Amino acid sequence: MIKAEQKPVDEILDFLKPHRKILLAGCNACVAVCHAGGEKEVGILSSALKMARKKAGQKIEILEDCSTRQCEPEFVQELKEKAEEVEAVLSIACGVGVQTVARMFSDIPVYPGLNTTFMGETDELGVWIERCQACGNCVLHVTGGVCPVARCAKQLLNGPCGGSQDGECEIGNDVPCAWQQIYDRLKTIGQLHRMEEIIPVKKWGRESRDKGPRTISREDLKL
Amino acid sequence: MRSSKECRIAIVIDHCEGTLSHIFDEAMVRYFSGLPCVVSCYQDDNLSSPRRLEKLVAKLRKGKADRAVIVGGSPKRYEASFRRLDLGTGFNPYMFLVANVREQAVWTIPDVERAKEKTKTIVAKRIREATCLSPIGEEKFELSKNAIVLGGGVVGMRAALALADANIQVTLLSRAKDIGGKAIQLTHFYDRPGEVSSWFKDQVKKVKKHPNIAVKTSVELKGLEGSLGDYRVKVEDPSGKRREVEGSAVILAMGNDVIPNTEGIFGHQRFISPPQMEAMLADGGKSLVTDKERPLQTVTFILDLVNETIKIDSANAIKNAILLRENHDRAVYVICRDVKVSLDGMEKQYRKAREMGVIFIKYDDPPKFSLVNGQINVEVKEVSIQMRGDDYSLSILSDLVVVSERFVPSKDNQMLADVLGIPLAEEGFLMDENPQFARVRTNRRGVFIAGGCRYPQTLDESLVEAEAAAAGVTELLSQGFFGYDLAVAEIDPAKCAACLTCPRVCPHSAIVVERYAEGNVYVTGGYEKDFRWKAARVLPMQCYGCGICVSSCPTKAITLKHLTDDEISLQVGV
Amino acid sequence: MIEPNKAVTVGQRPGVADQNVLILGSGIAGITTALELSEMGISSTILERRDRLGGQAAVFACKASEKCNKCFACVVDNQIQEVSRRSGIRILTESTLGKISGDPGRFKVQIQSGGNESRLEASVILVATGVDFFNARQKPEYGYGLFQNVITAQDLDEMLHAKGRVLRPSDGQVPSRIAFFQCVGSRDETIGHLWCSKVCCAYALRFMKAIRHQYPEIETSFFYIDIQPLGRSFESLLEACRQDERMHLIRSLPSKVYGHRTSTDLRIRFIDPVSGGITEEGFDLIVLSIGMTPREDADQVADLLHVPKNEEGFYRSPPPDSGIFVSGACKGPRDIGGSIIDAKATAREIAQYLGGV
Amino acid sequence: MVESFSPRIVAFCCDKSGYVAADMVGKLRLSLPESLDIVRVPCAGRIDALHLLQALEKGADGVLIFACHEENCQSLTGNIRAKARMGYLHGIMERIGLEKERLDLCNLATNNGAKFAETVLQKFDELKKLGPSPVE
Repeated sequence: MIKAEQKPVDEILDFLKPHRKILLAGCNACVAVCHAGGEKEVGILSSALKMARKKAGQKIEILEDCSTRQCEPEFVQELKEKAEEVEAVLSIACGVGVQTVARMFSDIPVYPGLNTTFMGETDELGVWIERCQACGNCVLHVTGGVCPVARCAKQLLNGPCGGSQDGECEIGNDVPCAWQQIYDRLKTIGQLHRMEEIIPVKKWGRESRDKGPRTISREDLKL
Repeated sequence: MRSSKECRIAIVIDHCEGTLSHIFDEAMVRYFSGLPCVVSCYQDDNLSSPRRLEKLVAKLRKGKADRAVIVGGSPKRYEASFRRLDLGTGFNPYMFLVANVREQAVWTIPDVERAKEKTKTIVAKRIREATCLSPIGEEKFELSKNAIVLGGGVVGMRAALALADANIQVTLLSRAKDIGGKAIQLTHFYDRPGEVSSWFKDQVKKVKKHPNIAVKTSVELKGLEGSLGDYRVKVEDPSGKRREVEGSAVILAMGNDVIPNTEGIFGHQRFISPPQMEAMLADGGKSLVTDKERPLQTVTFILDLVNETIKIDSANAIKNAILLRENHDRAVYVICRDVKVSLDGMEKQYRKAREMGVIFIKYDDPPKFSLVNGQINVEVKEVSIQMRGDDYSLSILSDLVVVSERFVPSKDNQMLADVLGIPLAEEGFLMDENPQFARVRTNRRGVFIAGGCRYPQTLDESLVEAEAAAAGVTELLSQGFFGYDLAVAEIDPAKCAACLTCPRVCPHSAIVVERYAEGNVYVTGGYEKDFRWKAARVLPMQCYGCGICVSSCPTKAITLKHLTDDEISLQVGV
Repeated sequence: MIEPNKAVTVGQRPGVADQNVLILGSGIAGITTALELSEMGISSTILERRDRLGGQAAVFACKASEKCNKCFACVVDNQIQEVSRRSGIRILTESTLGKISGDPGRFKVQIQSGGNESRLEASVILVATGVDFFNARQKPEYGYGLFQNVITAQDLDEMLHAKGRVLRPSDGQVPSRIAFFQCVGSRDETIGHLWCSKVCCAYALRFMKAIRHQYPEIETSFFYIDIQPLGRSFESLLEACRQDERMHLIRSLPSKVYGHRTSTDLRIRFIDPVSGGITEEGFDLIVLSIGMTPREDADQVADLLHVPKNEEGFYRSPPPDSGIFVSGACKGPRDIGGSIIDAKATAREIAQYLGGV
Repeated sequence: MVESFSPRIVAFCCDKSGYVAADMVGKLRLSLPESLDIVRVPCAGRIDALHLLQALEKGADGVLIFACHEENCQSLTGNIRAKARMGYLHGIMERIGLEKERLDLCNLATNNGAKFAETVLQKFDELKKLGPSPVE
């Protein structure tokens, strides 16, 4: 799922400076699961902001809410009443949520409280690792279910670089070489021949952003 | 939080045997009575006595109040008695709050007037908090009187016998082909002269014959799941067939493994392990003369190279050294870092050994070994005769050197720790020695540990552990049911994001994530049609009410019933 | 807020309801047995000669440093609180045992409490009378009772328990150099104590670790014959002590302490294991790790109840059909944790004897 | 003003250690500041980051957590979690310009009454020097 981290409080304080009453909106989906933007974090951030502003002698009133999913307009609509009361919204959803809120409440400023970081997997409680970059052209069937785009520091598509040593990436930090992992995995599942398949240069065309934001359109669901 | 209008609070003033009477003067009582929602005020001299409390409850039941705030000493004084109130007819014990004014005001604030002021603040706060209270019920479920003992060694056998004698059906699982374990190789105890193998044989026979014990040997442990009253151990027999064994509680007594020291020179045939020594002495010493070219004249025991803090080796070495001197007239050296005599009667054995001519040598630096004309030369610096800068060391030409085996955790420990959520200590033995669990209990209710899988100890110590673990199981099962109140964590499945935080943080393995259907009804099986979402659920019989899950939940889906966030907020507030 | 989720004891089970276990001694072994029995629905009466519960260990202080050092002193504290609140456990303090008649399973016991005499019936008598600590005055060369700054480990424990500080008795200042003497009253033929008290090494090392943590500037020395391990956590404890540069483990027992009654400067004489020569060193606090000895009145109790004794004078378990059980350190020196599991094991044996389980 | 300033301390006490130690302070007849508020929690792990912040927000000049010693927690990790949460909050406090000293943790056992009193009094003096909480 989407993983995010909270922005440093002082950074948030900085862009909230002009406002005296805001809505702090969390999201109970992905960012709640990674302990960055759920109901609990709304409370903590709200408390911290209030204290900081009190200390600065410029009190702030904060309404709190937490959506089921901030990327759904219907759920964001539920915030409407509170949004009408405030000068600005601080959203601690992922970047998608922030933009949904911004689109829905077009007449007030909306600020992000999180840095949306990546799509990843839970390694253990409190540790998340990037696994997918949403490149739009999946090659996992060739690479044994290990993504070289997300996991290789150089995003190499056809085998490791010269820096791979003893299964470790040359960047250090105990980062495993993605291509070593691909090799090991293919060997285990008996598909080592896949290594010989050439993955063509990625078409950074339709999948890429040069045609504007990517959209997925499912005709059967659209009616 | 209820609106305060609905609450009717009774103030109960406990004078704590007259010690607080100077605080509770008329003005104070008037102040209490005037606090919001207070409908009645009672006074007593010693509420900690269960009988007084019963009387109070009778009064409260007749009165108008639906909750009570006791003003007096520490809540610890009263709560045990609350717990024994008859819940059916009385006041729910969770409708009481205690304002601890004795310890927190009267005793810690020397000035009486100031103490009175503090008393007022504390009580006022408690009254506000009392508006949040709600009754909490209790549940019980039947426990069948059966238990599983893992490990067929001497510790497992003792635990099984103790349970079986208490009329608990025991399934004893052993990895080995037969029960008995490692200790059965012993022929002597240091403090019990003569043959002990007959004692062992007797134990084995008892276990096998006991009608309440079912012994299953040659089984490989494959898993363990469940909770108190319903533990299931998965085992595999040599043919690869898997089966499940059920029990209300489990005792882990798999013992420890040993690794003989055979590296380098220790691989030489003149180095033997303590069990080999034991076996040599078992046959009356016949094998002590197997080497035709050179009779075994000098035997040296080397201790503390491994397992420095385990005293089994030391005890065995002293015991066997005495036997070697006494019955076989061999020259015996015991080379160790410290002579371990912290066993009953061992100091006398140590003395006896020295009187018989066993030579004890203590070292700081480990001895060196070399092969000289087929003998082992043990070179060691004795601590009491070494001089600064002097390289003086002793050379002991030995025909036989007994080196300790390394005691290591059983190979099953890791797997059991994983599946049960029991912590492993650094070296890999089960469960850190946490004083809260007093050695044999674990953080998982109904699971006990004893013997070498916890830590290798002497036989006597391990047997006491076995009995203590058996006592724990007997206690749990003796009533035939497990009763508990529901003052535990509770999860609102509709708010649960199934983020798996709570099952990961729960120290008592009391949270599961399972399917639930609409209307906050958990569905545990056979539900397929309207399957919606998974949500976490607390198993109340496993929960200790610590609240770690509550404070970890990112969506605030968990409530600790006996201490809600509201109550904490009110306590924190001015 | 009430402590949740303890098994709710609902009444007593038939068969054992009228059984009463008389427990002699309210030390950790006695109260743990009482608690365990109460969990199994068996009521008990605890007889204690002092005016407080908990025996020797009740005044022990917590010996944690940066983490818990597993001294189990807090457990004693908890158990005392627990036992005094439990129904089904009668506690008679300042009481002693009088005459005993009757048969196993139905003892008639006379009890003196203050000036009063009372009688009670007991199905089982549990002897959990514990031990005495060695009287350090019997080793005059160490100057206990003569020099103010020579104290026993128990004195130090009480000080730490009540005040939370380690202070020199002579002037109330924090000492700078502390020596621990091991085996005072143990492993000592001159006084006929040929046994190891088992717990003192771990006890003193934990103490030193706690003190070093609280007062990083204090230098400590530990004089010993052999280091005796104690249980599971000992390995890491010993390793941590060896790593500590200001904690000196010296394999030598001092022969004598020199000093003046109130002086803070005490000199001790010992054989330096490194040089091999006789050395003197100065300390301003000397702590004697006194061993355990059978209780002064051990013989009386043994005669009264026909409890067998071992060579050292500690009790051995009587035959199971005698209705008399023995638990805890009166069977021989043991630590708090050891006494607790021993008490649990004994409670089970008693329950089995009573046939109620 | 500073002379008469009596810092308000909220002490979160684990029921297994801190609360009993606080009781022992009374039994030893040691004195504690009147402005000390004791909040009893079943385990230090119950203490939410939110509770700690709320205490500061509601006007506490200092917040203390009394937890069991490490490796002596009935819930194994409750005390460690409390410590970790405190660390997390220290980070936030630093960012918003609140002195770290206002939030502290002390490990103790049931029989550490003297240590409890000493810790509270030490914190009391420290907060006195630090002055009233700027967010009050």
